[in-house]
Amino acid sequence: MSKTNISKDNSVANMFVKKEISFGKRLQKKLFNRTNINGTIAILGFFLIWHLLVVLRMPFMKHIPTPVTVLETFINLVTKKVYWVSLWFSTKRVFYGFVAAQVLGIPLGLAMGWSRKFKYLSFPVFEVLRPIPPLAWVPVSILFWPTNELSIAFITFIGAFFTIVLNVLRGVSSIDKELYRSALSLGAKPQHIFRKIILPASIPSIATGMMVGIGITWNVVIAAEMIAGDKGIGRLTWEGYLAGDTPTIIVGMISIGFAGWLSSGIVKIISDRMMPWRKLF
Amino acid sequence: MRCEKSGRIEVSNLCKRFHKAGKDPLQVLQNCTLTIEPGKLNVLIGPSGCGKSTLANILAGYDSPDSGEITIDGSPLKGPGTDRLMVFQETALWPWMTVMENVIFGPTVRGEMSKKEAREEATRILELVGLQDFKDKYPAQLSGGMQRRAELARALINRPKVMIMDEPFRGLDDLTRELMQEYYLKIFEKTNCTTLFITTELEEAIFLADRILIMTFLPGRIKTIIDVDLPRPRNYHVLTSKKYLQIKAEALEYLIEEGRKCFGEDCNIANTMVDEFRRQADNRH
Amino acid sequence: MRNNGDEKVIKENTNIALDNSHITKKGALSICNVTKIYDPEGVHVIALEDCSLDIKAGEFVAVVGPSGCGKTTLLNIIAGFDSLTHGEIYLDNELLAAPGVKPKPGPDRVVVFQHGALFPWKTVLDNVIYGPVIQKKMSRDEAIEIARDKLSRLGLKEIENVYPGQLSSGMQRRVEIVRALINNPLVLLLDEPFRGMDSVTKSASHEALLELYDIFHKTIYFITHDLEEAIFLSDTVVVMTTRPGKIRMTIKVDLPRPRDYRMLSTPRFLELKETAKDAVHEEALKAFQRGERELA
Amino acid sequence: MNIYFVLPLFVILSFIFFIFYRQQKRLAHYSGISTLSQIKKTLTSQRFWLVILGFVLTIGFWYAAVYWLPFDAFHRLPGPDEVVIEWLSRDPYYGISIYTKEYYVHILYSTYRATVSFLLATILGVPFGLLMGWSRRFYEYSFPLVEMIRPIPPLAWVPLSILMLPGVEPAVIFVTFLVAFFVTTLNTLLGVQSIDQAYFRAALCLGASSKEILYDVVIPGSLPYIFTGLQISMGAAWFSLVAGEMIAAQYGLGYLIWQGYSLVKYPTIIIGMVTLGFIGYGSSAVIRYVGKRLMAWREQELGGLGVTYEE
Repeated sequence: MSKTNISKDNSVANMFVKKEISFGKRLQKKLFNRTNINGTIAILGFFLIWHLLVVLRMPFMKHIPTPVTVLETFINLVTKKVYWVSLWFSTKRVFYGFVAAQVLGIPLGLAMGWSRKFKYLSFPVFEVLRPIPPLAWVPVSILFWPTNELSIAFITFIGAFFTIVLNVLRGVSSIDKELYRSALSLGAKPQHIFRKIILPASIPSIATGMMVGIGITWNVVIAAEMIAGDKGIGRLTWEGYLAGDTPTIIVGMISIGFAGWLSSGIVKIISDRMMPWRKLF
Repeated sequence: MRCEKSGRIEVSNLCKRFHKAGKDPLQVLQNCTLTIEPGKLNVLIGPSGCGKSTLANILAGYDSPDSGEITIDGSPLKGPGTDRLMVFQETALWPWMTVMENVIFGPTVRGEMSKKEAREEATRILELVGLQDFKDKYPAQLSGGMQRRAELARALINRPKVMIMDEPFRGLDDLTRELMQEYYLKIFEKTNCTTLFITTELEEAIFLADRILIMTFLPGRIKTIIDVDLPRPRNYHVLTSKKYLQIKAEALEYLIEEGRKCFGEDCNIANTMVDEFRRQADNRH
Repeated sequence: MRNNGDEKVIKENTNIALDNSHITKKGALSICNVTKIYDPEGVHVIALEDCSLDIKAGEFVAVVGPSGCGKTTLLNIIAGFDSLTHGEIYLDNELLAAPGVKPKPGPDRVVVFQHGALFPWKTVLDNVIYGPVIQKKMSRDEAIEIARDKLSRLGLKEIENVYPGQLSSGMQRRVEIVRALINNPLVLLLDEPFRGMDSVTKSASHEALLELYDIFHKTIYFITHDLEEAIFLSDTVVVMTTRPGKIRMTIKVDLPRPRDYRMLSTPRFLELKETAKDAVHEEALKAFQRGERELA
Repeated sequence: MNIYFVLPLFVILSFIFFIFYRQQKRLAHYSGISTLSQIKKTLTSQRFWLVILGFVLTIGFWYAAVYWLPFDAFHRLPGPDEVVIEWLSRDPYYGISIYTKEYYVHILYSTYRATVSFLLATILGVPFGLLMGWSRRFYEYSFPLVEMIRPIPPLAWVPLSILMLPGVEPAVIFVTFLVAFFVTTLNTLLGVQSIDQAYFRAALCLGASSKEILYDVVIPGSLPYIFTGLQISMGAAWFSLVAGEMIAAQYGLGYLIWQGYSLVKYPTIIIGMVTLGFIGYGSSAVIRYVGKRLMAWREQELGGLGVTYEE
């Protein structure tokens, strides 16, 4: 049989062999690992191909400017006030619509999840209205609301509202029964169960609803501005199209993308702050 | 920290049927009669899916039986209450509350204790279960064994008459499970709280129990009761004692008989397998 | 092989007997001073340190140890999912694994996984015939015929075109073992297959595994946390220390075969259990205090 | 109340009753009672009447707001009765009803565009997602690119795509395709990543080569996520199709709605919106049905599959 080697040294310290490596080395390892390098190569490659396609006058590309011109337009556009004003208008609209959707949507979702009767009453109607694309509401919203600002904010509201209600409802109904059963047998009254169990348990689903909602609102605000707006980054892009000034269109697109990415980041930070117990996972 | 010596639960011919979507209704419990001795560790064992958890849910008040009466210390049972608290199979700690907040939830929500009093009481209970330096951790940061002990502390602080434990050590690996069993025994021998402990592991049942109730397969009812008079306080050396082996052999006979029924078609598989191989083995030599 | 009636059955047996006898010669595994270090420059976690073990052909070896003691790492190295840092592993005196040499996973070393790995989207029959058909050893019909025969032998005939999702865990494990054995592997690697099962299903699965072992007599490397299960099933029990995993103790189990559950209460069995109990218990305590997590 | 008005109403009501009856029959089968008694049980159940009450309240509020309540904002909107009459009338005042050819032309255009862009997104998106999930190197090159382009709202592409692509039709289809493509790709990628590693190792053990693993493990394993992705991508396709049509197209429901506004044909707006709602719901129901058919091994409900990308 094999030689039995009883381990001689039993000291627990030696068992736990794990070298501490310097912070710099770990950071360096994290930054320059293979994925990041290939990623940057791909992005640089993309811009290079774009440049070549335009320079060589490929089909489809006759109106498209080279990345260099786009950069130039961006630099001088950034200095102009109109750029920041329109960006500010779009953000304002997104902010109002999004916050209104959360303020109305979260309680409605919680109410639907909490009381079965209210769910039977309101969920079917909600399900009928949900498939209607938010932008189909533009004409009705223009008719309904007095000012243009309000009607566009309403469209962004519709965009985020259906998502947050659905996510909260799904979150509340998927809390496993043991969590509120154990509260029940500890003598918790309904209002305790709602405040201390249902609400905190549905925070993760609220976070998901907000993340998805913010993405949709930016999408919707751009289109609404193009169709019916007067100020805003979407309008700026559309006027760039009307004037045939393509670099402005691309600058508009990139700044919308950047604004969308930034607001998702902000929403992510807020939702992580709401769930301290999740972060340490 | 001793629970009152009460907590005698009498259950007489309990029946329960489940209607599952897509399948025909299932008779889970059929005139199941048992008494839970106060101050004792009653262990309920039976093959998986024989209605043990259903019985536990009914005793804890989360589910109502189709027929049959249940009384606790004489008075009929109605709805969940702090006199019967349950520790679940998957941990039911609220993930968004720290261990301390979980434990003080019961007394503070019922208004019996102020926050300060509850904290003191909770610290003492957490010392009993060995989690004193994990007070402000979230459940997700604890290992399986620690989560079970935290849940136990959350129940014990309310001084329940009866503790119902539904296979609490099931998810743990065997070695942590053995250590948790010893740990739980120490806590039981200190609090001496009437307990109904549900398990599928025979060794665990004998090691912990004062009384073992063996349940039949579907429809579930109590088949036999075996009294375990191993000395207290127990440690794992008792696992190789003569008395232990006797009880194990006796219980194994009942369990294997129920197990065969539980398998249904599996059972005749086991039989056909055995004679099939014997035939093969003979003609090979 | 095409004829039917009794004659086929007898021919079938001799065929099984035939390839069985010439198989038992193979499947000897020798593990020499194997060491495994995860992410050497980085966190440098030593999973296995200088493990040596000789498994004879057709021997049933059970490896017991606390979580994170490297028993699964060793299995992954043998099966070819992982590489080793020092030492060598020989399969029938051919080099299987060494620092530079990483073995390719193959049908000669089949693994049965802890939570089962039957393809949920294939029926039981498709799962079982997947191995031979993919390796192009048999045509689909031949494989179906053999699979049906093996499944019917184990009484699993009527669940042939059932999806694994609908089977109990005991049944799933048995189908998975049949799926492994149909490839006539040299070594069968079992990673805690009966963990989490209630004691009744577990004892039935033990019976099934022992009966299969008595017939096919493959070399088996069996991982478990449960010392009693290890002694009851195996010829040799290897106890491993907590991380970094070393072989702490090896026990020969000389209980007669074929074994049945009544042996659990014989004095010889208790004696064997007593010798290993303290070692396993001590290692478990050390791992438990450190909150050891499964590594591999 | 001539025959032309009553007949379609009757057809719609009988269709609703048919679905209700089929659902009751299935429910009855489960609880082992006769269909008739099951229907009686449902009709007397509080839940049924609450649902009816929900719809009655909504339409009632709409009607009251437009005709009686003092909010002048509502007065500009058409009432429910006006819309229904317009929708079912033989020669509709504003030119659009179920009897006019133009109504179906718009529906056909929209459905054609949605289906083309959805199919394109599926044919390109699914393999792209599988490849990203399957080969590490491809993932490293393509994922950063996708993440760079994805935040740009698809509707911002409308002006650029009109310039780049000849004519309006390809522009609208391109924008719709873009939305659906990103959703499908990312959900397929999620599907591949969700497959338990044990299945890959089991296949390796049984001697499968990497190509066989792609067919036998990767595709079937990620199918549930792919179908969730397809459902969402269909919703997203309709979402951006409407905007594209409003901005650039001459035909289609989006154009119909916008034209309804600019030519002050208000009931047509509502008709267009409701039609969009029904077709949108119908198309995702079709995908759900195909999904269930294809994946016989999954009894559980398709929905609720953890994190999904919803655009």
